[in-house]
Amino acid sequence: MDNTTTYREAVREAIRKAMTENESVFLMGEDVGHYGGCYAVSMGLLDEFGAQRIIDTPLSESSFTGAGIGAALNGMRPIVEIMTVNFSLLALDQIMNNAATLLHMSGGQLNVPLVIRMATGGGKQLAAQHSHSLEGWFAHIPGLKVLTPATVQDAYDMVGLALADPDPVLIFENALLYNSKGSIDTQGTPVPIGKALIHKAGKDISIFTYGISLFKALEAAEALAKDGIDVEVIDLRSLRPLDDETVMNSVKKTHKVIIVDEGWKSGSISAEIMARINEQAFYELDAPMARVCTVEVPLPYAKHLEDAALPQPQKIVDTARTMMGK
Amino acid sequence: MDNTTTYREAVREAIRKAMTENESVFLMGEDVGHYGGCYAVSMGLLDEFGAQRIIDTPLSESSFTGAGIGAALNGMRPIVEIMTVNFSLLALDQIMNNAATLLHMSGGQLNVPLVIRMATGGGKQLAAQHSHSLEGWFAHIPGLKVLTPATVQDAYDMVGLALADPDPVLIFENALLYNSKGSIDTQGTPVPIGKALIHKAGKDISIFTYGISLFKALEAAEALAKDGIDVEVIDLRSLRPLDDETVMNSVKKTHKVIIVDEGWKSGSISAEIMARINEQAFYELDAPMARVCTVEVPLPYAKHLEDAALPQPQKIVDTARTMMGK
Amino acid sequence: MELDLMKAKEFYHKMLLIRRFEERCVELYSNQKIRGFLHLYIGEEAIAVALMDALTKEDAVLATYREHGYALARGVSCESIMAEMFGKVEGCSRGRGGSMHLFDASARFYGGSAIVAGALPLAVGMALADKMQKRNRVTVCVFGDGAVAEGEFHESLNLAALWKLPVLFVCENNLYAMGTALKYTESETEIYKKAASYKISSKQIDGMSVIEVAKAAKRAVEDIKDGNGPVFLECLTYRFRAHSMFDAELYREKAEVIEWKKKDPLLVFENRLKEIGLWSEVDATAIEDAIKTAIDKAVEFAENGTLEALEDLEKFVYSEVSHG
Amino acid sequence: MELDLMKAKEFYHKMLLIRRFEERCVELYSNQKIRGFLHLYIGEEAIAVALMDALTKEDAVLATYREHGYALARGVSCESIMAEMFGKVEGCSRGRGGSMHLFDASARFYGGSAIVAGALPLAVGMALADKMQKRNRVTVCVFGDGAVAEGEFHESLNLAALWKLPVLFVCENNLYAMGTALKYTESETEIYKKAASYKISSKQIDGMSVIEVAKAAKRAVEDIKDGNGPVFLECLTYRFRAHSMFDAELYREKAEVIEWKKKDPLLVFENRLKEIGLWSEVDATAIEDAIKTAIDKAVEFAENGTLEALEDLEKFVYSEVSHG
Ligand SMILES: Cc1ncc(C[n+]2csc(CCOP(=O)(O)OP(=O)(O)O)c2C)c(N)n1
Ligand SMILES: Cc1ncc(C[n+]2csc(CCOP(=O)(O)OP(=O)(O)O)c2C)c(N)n1
Ligand SMILES: [Mg+2]
Ligand SMILES: [Mg+2]
Repeated sequence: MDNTTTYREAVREAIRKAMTENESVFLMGEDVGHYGGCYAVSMGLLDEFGAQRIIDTPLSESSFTGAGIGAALNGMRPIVEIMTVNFSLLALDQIMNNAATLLHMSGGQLNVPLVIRMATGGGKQLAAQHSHSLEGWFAHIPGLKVLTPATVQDAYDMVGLALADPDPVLIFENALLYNSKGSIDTQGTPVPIGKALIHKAGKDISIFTYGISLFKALEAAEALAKDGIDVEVIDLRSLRPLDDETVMNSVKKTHKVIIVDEGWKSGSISAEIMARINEQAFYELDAPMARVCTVEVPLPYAKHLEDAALPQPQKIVDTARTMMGK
Repeated sequence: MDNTTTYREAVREAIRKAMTENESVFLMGEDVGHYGGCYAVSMGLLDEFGAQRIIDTPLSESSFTGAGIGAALNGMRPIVEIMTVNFSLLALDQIMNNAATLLHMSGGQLNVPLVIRMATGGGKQLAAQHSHSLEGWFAHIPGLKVLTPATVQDAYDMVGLALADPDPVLIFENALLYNSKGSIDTQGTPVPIGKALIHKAGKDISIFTYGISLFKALEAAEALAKDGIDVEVIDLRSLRPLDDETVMNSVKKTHKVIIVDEGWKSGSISAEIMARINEQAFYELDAPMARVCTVEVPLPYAKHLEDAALPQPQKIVDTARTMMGK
Repeated sequence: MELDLMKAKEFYHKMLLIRRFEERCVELYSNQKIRGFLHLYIGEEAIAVALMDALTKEDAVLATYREHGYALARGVSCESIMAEMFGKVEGCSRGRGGSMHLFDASARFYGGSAIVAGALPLAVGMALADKMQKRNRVTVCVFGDGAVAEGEFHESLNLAALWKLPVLFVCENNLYAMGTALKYTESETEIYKKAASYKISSKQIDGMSVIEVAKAAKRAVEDIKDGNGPVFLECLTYRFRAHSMFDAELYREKAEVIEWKKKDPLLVFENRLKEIGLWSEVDATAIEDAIKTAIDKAVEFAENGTLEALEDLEKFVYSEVSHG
Repeated sequence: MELDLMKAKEFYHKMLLIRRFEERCVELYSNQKIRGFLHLYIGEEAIAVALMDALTKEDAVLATYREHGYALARGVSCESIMAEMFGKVEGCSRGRGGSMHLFDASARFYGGSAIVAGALPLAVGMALADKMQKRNRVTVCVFGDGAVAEGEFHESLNLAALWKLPVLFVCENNLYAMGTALKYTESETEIYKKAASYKISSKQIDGMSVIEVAKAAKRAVEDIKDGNGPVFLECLTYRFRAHSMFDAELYREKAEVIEWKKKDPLLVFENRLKEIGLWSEVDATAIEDAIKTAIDKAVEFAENGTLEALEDLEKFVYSEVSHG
C-alpha cells in the first residue's frame, strides 16, 4: 500500500476500467470532456475514449439526466455526472418522477440502470448556492440508492458497484475529498452496497457517519481516546439502503449514540438513524442520542461562519464528553 | 357554526379577502384563471379581480415560481399556486437556491415575502407521479416555512398568516380535504405559525400528526377509546418551524408517542420528531416511539395497493394497541 | 402515400377502436370500475393511428397521460389496457400504473407519463442509445401544446438537434393545456416555428386527417432513418371531450367545439374514402361489431382479473437481483 | 449616441477600475485574502460599463457570479465589494455572499447569482411587479452563453415576451461555458436568433466596444420604457482569463486568446478616442492614480473590517419580525 492514489484518481480509474470492460458504459455531463471535469475527475478520458463516450453536455441538468434514464432504458449503462449537488435540484423531477419510479410504475418491466455521480458538500467558502449536502435528503426517495464514498477504496469500488446494479444509484463525492490519498485494491471483492463499515472499534459511544465526516469523527476519536473515551466510528457508506444491522449491533455494544451528518439538522439522515435506533434498539440506549449536523443556515461565505456552520471534530468531541459526563 | 363551508371555499375566501384588502396581493399559477383552478379553489376570482391579478401561467413551474420571488422582491405579495406538489420538483432550484436563501446570502437586505400554495397527497388513485406527500421533505430547508392546514379554519387562516409573513411560506393543501366541511371564524385572531394544537386531549399516548392524517388519527382515537386507550391527538399545523414545546409537554404527560405522517417513512418529518423527542424528552419515554407513515413505494394506482401504502386509521389503532400491550 | 383498401380498413378500424374503447371507459368510470384520472383522446385519433403506422416493431414510443390511443394503435392489447385501468395484475403495468401509465416493453411502448414534458429527455436518451449502438431506429415522443412552455422542451430539442438524434417529436396542438388556451401561454403560437429555431426540420400539419398525418409521419421516419437527425411535427387537433373527468369546460365556447367536431377524423376519413370510392368496400358494420366484441372481451377479462397480493406491494421498488 | 469628453472619461475610468480591481483580486486570492470561487470579468468590461450607463437609479440589475464589473459600474462602492470578498461585516452582503453574491439593495443591485440561468425568472418577476405597479422601470438581467441551454432561459423569455414585460436580457456570449465551447452546446449558435423565436426584439452586437454596447443599451432601454416589451442583446465578447481560479484552460488555443486580446475593450476604446481626437484630453495617468488610490483604500478598508460574531450565524435565515 503506497497511499499515493487520490480519491479523484480512484474515481477516474474506476470509470476507465468500466469503460474499457463494457462498451455500454459512457460518461456524460457538463465539462466532463474538453475541460477534463470540474474537479478534474475525468481528465484525460476524452482523449482515451473519444467524444462519443465522454460527452460534454450543455447546461441542461434536467434533460441530460433524463437522457441518462432514457439511454439506460435502451441498453446503455450511462454515468451521468451532475457537476455538483447544487445543480441536481434542476434534475429532481427526472430523478424522482422517472428514475426512481419507472420500475414500479411499469409493473416491473422497466428497470433503470443509471449511475448519477455528483460532488457534494460545503467547506470551500462557496456560499449558499454552492455548498449543499443533500445526500441524506435524497435518501428519502424509494427506488434510488444513495452512496457516499468516504475512502479512496470506496471512491473506486462504488463506481463499479453502482454500474453493476440494475437500478438507479446516486454517488455523492464530497469535493473536499478529491485530493485525499490512499491506496486501492483493484482485485478484491468490494464491500457491497448497503453494508456499513466499522472504521474504529470502541466500547463507549457509537458514532455513525459518512463521507467527509468520517474523518472528522476519526479525528475526534483520537482526541477522545486521550480522555479515555473509547468511541466506535462507523462509516455508513450507503444512506439508502441503510445498514440497520451494523447500526443496531454497535448500539447494543456501546449503548450511546452520536450521529455526524453534513446535512442541515432538521429532517436529515441523522434523524432517520435516530428514529430507527429508537424503533429497533430503544431499550439498549443509556442516554439520549445526539447529533452533530450542519447548522440550519444557507451556508455563508466567510470562513469563520462557514466553519461554525459545519460539523467539526471539536463539536464531536464536546458532544461525546457531555454524553460521558466529562 | 353551520359547518357548511368547504376547505376549498375557505382558501378561496382567504385569498379574496387578502386581494380585496391589499392591492399588492395577486395569484398566479397554471389554470388558476379561466379554468377556475385545478381543484376549483380560485373559481370565480378571475371575474372578480381580472386577468391582471389572477394570472394564468404557462406550464413553466421553475420560472413562474422564480417570477413570484422576483415580484416579492419588488414590492408585491404574490401567491404562487403550483398545481400539485408533484410538479414542485421542477421549481425546487428556485425554492431552495433563491427563495430560501436570498435573505441570508444578501446579509439581511432582501427578504422574500412569497406564498406558495400547492395541493399534496395520495389517496386518489393517481399513481406514482401524482401522489407525492413531500411537505415533510420540504421542511428540511432553512429559510422556508411549511404549513399544512388540516381544518377548514386553518385553510382560511393560513393564507392570511402566510401573506403577513415577511419570508417565503409554503402551504400544502391535501387535495382530499378540499371537499371537507367546517365553519370559519373570519374575525378571530388566528393561531400563529409555529403553534401546534391539541385536537383531543388524552393521557395514554400522544399522536403527532398533520394534514389529512389528523382525521385518520381522530378516527383511530375514537376506536381506541372503546378499548379504554385514551390518546392525545396533536395537529402540528406547521412542519417548519415545529412546535417543540407542545410536543414535549404532551410527551411528558403520556410518555408514549406515535407519529402519523403522509410522507415516505425513511427521512420524513416523523423521523425528525422522534429525533427531537429523543433529544429533549428522552427520559420521559416509557417505550419506543412508533410511526405510521407511507410505505416506501412509488404510489400504485390499484386502490387496494394504494390503501395499503398510505397511513390508515386501522394501522394507527394497531400500533397503539401494540404499544399498550393490548 | 398509397392508400389501398387494406390500409384504409386498418386506419378506420383503429380509429374507431380508440373511439369506442374510450366511450366504454367513460361508462366504466361512471360505474367506478376505472378510477384516478382518465384523459380521453376522442377527436385526436387520427394522429396516433397514423404515427404508429409509420413505425416498425423496433422503434420506440413515449406518450403522455392521454395515451390510450397510442397504446391501442401500437398494438398493446385491449385486454391488458382495460385490466390496467381496473387495477389488475393482468394489466399492462400490473395495475400499478392506471390510465396514465400504460407500459408494454414488448411493444417498445414506454408509457404513459404524467409529468408534462417529462418524457422528452427520456426520448432523447433512448435515441442517443440507438445512435451509439448504431441501430437504425426511431424514437417517437408525443406531447401536447402545453409541454412547449416547459424548460425540458427546450433542453430536449436542443440536445436532439445538437447530437442529430433519431427522434420524432410530435406535438398534439389541441389549443388548450387543461383550461388555458395557447394564446395565454406562448408568445409564439406557431409551435413548429419554435422547433425550427433549433434547426430541427419542422412542419405543421392537419392532425384531423389520418392521411395527412400518415404521409408526414412516413416521410419523417424515413428522413430520420436516413440519418438526418430529429424531425418535429405539429399536429393541429382538438379534444372533443373535457380535459379529464373533472372539467367543467368553462374556458371554451360550445360553438368552438361544434365547429371542430365537423372535422372529426372519423368523419373526415369516411368522406375521403367516399370521394376515392373505397368507402363502399369498408364494411363499417362488421368493424363496429368486431370492435364491440373486442371491447366486451376486454371488459370481461379485466373484471375477471386478479388483484395483486398485498405482500407484493413493495415488489418492483428495486429489481429482484438488486441489493436494495 | 453623442460621446462627449465627460462620458469618454467616465467610460474609460470605469473600465479601467474594473480591470485594476480584478487584477488586485487575483493577488489577494494568491495571498488567501479572498477565497471561494473568483470569476474574473477581465476582457468583458465594456458591456457592464455601457449597460449600467443606460440605466437610472430606479432600474434594477441582476447578474451572475461574474459580476464584479456590474457591481462597480452600478456604483456599489469598491470598499464594500472588497470587504465582501474578505468576508467582513462591512461587505455589501455582510460577508455572507463573497465574490459570487454581491448585493446592494440601495443600488437596486440584486446579485450575484451562482446558479446558471437562475436569475432570469427573478428578473421576469421584478419586471412583472413594475408593470403591475405601473412604474416605468427596466430590469436588466445578464447571463452567459451557457445559460441559453437551460430550461429557465426558455421559460423566462417566453413569460417576458408573452406578458410584454420591461426586461432587458443581456447575453454575454464569450464563446465558452467553463470549458465547453458554444458549438458543443447549442444547435443554433447565433443566440440572438433564439430570442427572436420568442418574438423578442433581439440583436447581436460587438461586446468589445463600449460605444456600440452603450448605443444599443440606450436604445433598448428607451424601447422598453416606451412599453414595447422585452429586448434581448447578445454581446460578443471574450474572457481573457481562466473561468475561475482553478482552470487549466485546456479547451482553448492560446492563439485564440491572443487574437481576442487585440480587441481588448480598453485598447479599442483608446484607439477610438484617438481617432476622434479625445484621447489627448483623457488624463490616463491621473485616472490610473485615482483608481490605484481607490483600490488601496478598499483593501485597507476590507482588512480593517470586522468579522461577524458567531452568535449571529443564524441571523437572517428569517426576518427579525418573522415567526420563524
Ligand atoms: C409539469 C406538470 N405541470 C402540470 C401538470 C398538470 N397538467 C396535467 S395535463 C395538463 C395540461 C397539458 O396540456 P397539453 O400539454 O396541451 O396536453 P393535452 O392535455 O392538451 O393533451 C396540466 C397542466 C402536469 N401533469 N405536469
Ligand atoms: C445550473 C448550473 N449548472 C452548472 C453550474 C456550474 N457552472 C458555473 S459557471 C458555468 C459556465 C457558465 O458559462 P456561461 O453561462 O457562458 O458564463 P461565463 O462563465 O462564460 O460568463 C458552469 C457550468 C452552475 N453554476 N449552475
Ligand atoms: Mg393541449
Ligand atoms: Mg460563457
